[in-house]
Amino acid sequence: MSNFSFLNPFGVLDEPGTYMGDFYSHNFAKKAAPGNVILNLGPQHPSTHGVLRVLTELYGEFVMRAEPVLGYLHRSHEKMAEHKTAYGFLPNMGRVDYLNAIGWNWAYTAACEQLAGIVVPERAEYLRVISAELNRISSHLVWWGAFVLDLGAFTPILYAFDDREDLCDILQRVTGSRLTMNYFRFGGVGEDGDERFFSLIREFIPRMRERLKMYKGLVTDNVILRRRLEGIGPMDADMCLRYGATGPILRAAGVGHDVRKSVPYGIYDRFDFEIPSYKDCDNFGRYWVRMEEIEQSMRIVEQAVEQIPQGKRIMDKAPKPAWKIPAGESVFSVEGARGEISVHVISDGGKSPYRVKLRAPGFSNLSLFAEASRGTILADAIAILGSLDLVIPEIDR
Amino acid sequence: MISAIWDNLKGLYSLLVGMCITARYFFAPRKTVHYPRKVVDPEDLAAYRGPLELTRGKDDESRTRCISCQMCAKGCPGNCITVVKGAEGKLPSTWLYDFSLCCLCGACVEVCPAAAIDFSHRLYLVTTTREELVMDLLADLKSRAAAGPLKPEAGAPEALEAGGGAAAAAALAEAVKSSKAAAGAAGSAVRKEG
Amino acid sequence: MTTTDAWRDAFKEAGALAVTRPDPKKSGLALSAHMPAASLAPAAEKLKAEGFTLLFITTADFSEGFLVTYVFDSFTEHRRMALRVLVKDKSKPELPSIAHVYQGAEWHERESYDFYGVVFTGNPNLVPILLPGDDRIPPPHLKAPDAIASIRTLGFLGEPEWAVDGWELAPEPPKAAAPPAPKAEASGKPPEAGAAGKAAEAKPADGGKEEGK
Amino acid sequence: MELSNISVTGLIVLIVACLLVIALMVVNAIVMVYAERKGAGFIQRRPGPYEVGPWGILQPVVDSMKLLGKQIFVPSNVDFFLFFAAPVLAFFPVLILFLPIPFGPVLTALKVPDGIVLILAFAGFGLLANLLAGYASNNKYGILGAGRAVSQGVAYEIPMILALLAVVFQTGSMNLSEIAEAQGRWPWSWNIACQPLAFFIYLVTLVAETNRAPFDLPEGESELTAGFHTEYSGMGFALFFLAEYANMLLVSFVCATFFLGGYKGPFLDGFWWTFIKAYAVMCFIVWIRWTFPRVRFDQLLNINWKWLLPLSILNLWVTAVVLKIVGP
Repeated sequence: MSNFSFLNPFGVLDEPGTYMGDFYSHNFAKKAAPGNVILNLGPQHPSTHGVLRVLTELYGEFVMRAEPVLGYLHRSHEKMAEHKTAYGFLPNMGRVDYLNAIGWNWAYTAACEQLAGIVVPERAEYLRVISAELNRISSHLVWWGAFVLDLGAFTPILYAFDDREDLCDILQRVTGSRLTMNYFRFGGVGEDGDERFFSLIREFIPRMRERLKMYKGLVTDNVILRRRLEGIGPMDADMCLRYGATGPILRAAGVGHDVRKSVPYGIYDRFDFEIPSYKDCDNFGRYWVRMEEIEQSMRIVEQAVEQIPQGKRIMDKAPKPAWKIPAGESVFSVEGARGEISVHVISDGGKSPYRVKLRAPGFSNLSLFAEASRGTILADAIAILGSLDLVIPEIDR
Repeated sequence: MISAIWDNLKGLYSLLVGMCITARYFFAPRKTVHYPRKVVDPEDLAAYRGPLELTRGKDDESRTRCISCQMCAKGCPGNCITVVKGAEGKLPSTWLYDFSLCCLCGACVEVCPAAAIDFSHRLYLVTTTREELVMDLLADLKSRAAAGPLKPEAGAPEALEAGGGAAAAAALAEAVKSSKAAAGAAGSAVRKEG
Repeated sequence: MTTTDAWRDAFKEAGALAVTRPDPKKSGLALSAHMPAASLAPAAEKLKAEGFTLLFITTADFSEGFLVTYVFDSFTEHRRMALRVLVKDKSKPELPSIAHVYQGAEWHERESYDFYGVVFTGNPNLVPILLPGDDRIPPPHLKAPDAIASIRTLGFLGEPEWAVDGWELAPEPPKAAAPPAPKAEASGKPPEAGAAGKAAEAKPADGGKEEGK
Repeated sequence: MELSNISVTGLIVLIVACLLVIALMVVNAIVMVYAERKGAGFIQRRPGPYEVGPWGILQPVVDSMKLLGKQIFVPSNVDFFLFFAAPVLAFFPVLILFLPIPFGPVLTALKVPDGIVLILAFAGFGLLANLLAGYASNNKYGILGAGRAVSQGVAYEIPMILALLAVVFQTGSMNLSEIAEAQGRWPWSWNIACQPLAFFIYLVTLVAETNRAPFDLPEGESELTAGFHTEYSGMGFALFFLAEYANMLLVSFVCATFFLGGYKGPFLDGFWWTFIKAYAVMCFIVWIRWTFPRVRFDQLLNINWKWLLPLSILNLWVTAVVLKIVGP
């Protein structure tokens, strides 16, 4: 009994080496080889972007086995959908993935509109494309800052948030909020963009292009970063296929799949933009693909701001808050910042939808981390985790 | 071997480029807005969604346009609004709004047939207890109407805080209880009570 | 397998019970095949060979049983197809796992195990994923007894293009095909009885705890 | 002040020198904490500490008081003696290292004939302290951090010694005062002019020796939460913090003395030149920290064993050959 008894309540910690841990560590430790250290990159670890817990079995510095443990941020949006009206569930969409709220707004409203056969007026379609692409840029900026912070550089995240503030000001003018945006309505959008909204965008894009050159000089061409990223965490097309990983991870594996191009929803077929894909599928590929996507999104926003017609922001006689989704089933998927966001709605025509399934890209992207990080060094495992662009609320839903 | 040395030299050059960039930003002006000393300029606040407020009446500034049709109370996902129909005409007797449950989605603003509700631009609302977040918007409308005609919002703290303090909060608490019993709103209110 | 018809015949050989072709405009699905539990894995292998990936697995609680839907999509030529399996026995739901074909399916199956209690035999690590592992709570996503609807009355599966005779999920006869006014007013208000559902035995329903989840 | 015939007055001077050096270390820590946070702020376009005192001057003072007030939390199953010995061992040995440094022509605490050997010998203590801290705090991150600290410290010690040796070859004596004396007034007559490669090698090793970014793997925040000092709070953490800045100050002074001409300056000699040069090197280290990402651990060792070591041996060899042919 150590003499500092107040430090050892209930005598639980007497014999050194008793393995504490909870259900998941014991379940994980059953299959651990003797002599390996079970390390909890715990829910409150600085580099897990929120409340993600990864159980790793370390042999020295090498990660032999890793298993993410989820559920610390599970708010059960799908159960809430069954008790709210279709209209009342819209604010939830902004909170499933607060970095790319517009992508989720689009998936849910479009799933219900597709079921009801609602046609969205022209100007609303343009406003949807503009807000979605601006939201994608701001999501990639946050990812870029946090990813480089994981690799040890403290300054770039401040520069990224510097630019993201302008984006938040622009989007706040139409959506009313900076993070958990609730902008889409059934049949259109909630607010029309006034003149200052478009002038802010026209000012933002050239300034952002200048900043991208600076990012390239400061980080992309930096030799330390290149050595930390190239050739690490290979995820080829077959692995993406087996795990259902989509978005920048799939495009970095050489498959140029993008929902905006393969299934042009909304009016994406009117804009010309390329889908960047990288040949060798390592961390640097995912980094490069996302930086190119910022460039492509800016091209889309430029064309959309030029071509936007005058007109109504929402269809006339648009559904009211008490609107009921017609009976039936519908699946709609949208290209979010992290991958393919799909919403599967089954409705019985009642006040609330019967069952809503939210398919989060992060959920499938994270599932391949166990295989991708086997045998890597701890620092590389953290780099791979960062390159997957994880947002934990979206994974736990 | 030569290529390895050449790569390292190019690497060192990229390090120097990185350092010049940070040096340039070292001398660049700062971007932080010091909250107590500088205030966000009202031009950007036009689209800011603060807590709800009742819009002023056309003819009589302190009369609300609300016709207590309960559309907002039914449409609100967070069940924040409790409206009780008053005696004379369609005017509501009590109009309570629980800002602690509100998610600022704007469903009430859009669905109101009489355009009686709108978002205030109060950026600097601070309360210490949850009860203070339950606001009686009728009283708020009267205090604002009394404070004078609509002037461009400077984003400065609104009259409500000035009149805040424990007394007003206690008054509000009774109003909540009495109106809740009277309204007997649909089950959603019961859930809020539980 | 370039056309949807080719896939329909492929699923027919793989032992499908019925193949329906919902209206892609409204449902976003090109093809929906109803499979018996046993022929799930061979169909999955056939899909994987053709370069299809598993987007997600979703389960829904109906009066006939749990309808488990596997949605597949291909990255090269876009064709979103759904495999559906009906688990009739709600007290002990059981399905073979396809985690050996699609490793990504392991997590989706564990999620259905969390929310509906469907046990996927063969899943390498069948422990709850989103809900706490140690104190198992009754599956929270089961519908309240008075809110359950039936697949046949909803009729959202659409007319089967080809079906084994006696397939029980065919929509009701035409006169009732148009979904009648929803029979019991689907209780919009949160069910007092809590979502313990039939699966768990008649336990005093703790409505409040479910709601606070 | 010769070491051999130390007299009573010599002893008093030595004690006064020690007190001055302790004061210097504490004041320097406060100044450097403020300079680093302001520098980091300005690089990241934010003002840095601002609220406490005019322009945030009192921020470091308030910080140290906060750290003093914090509860010292001791995790379970910890080896108490080692746990509390580690911070003390990290901070106090650095005091001895400041004695041989020639701040000014007369302002030298102890003219130790082989000053550089004394400095390099005691530099190992900081390394030992990191190992003890990580090992004694019964924390998996601590053990990983300690392992990294030892291999990094040992690895980067050798190129540092060889780089300084090249300068010692050139000036012929190991006494820091004579090395400073041997350099001229103008920058082209300093050792940096005739030993640029040694200066570059020494610069890299001094960043690695004091565990500063981009080589701060022992306390790599994003991987090991805080490396070897994860379990320290309050005074323990404050001592590690002070030790880091004391080590930085020390290696900057050694760099100023060896390569930048000690107290010799273009106009009039004096101790202020040493301080100016030392703080210039310190600002450079701070500047590096806020620009580069962290190096991976095996790359860190590769840089040392495959590049710095051969280069320093080559540099030593070339210096020896040149001195043989040309003479001192």
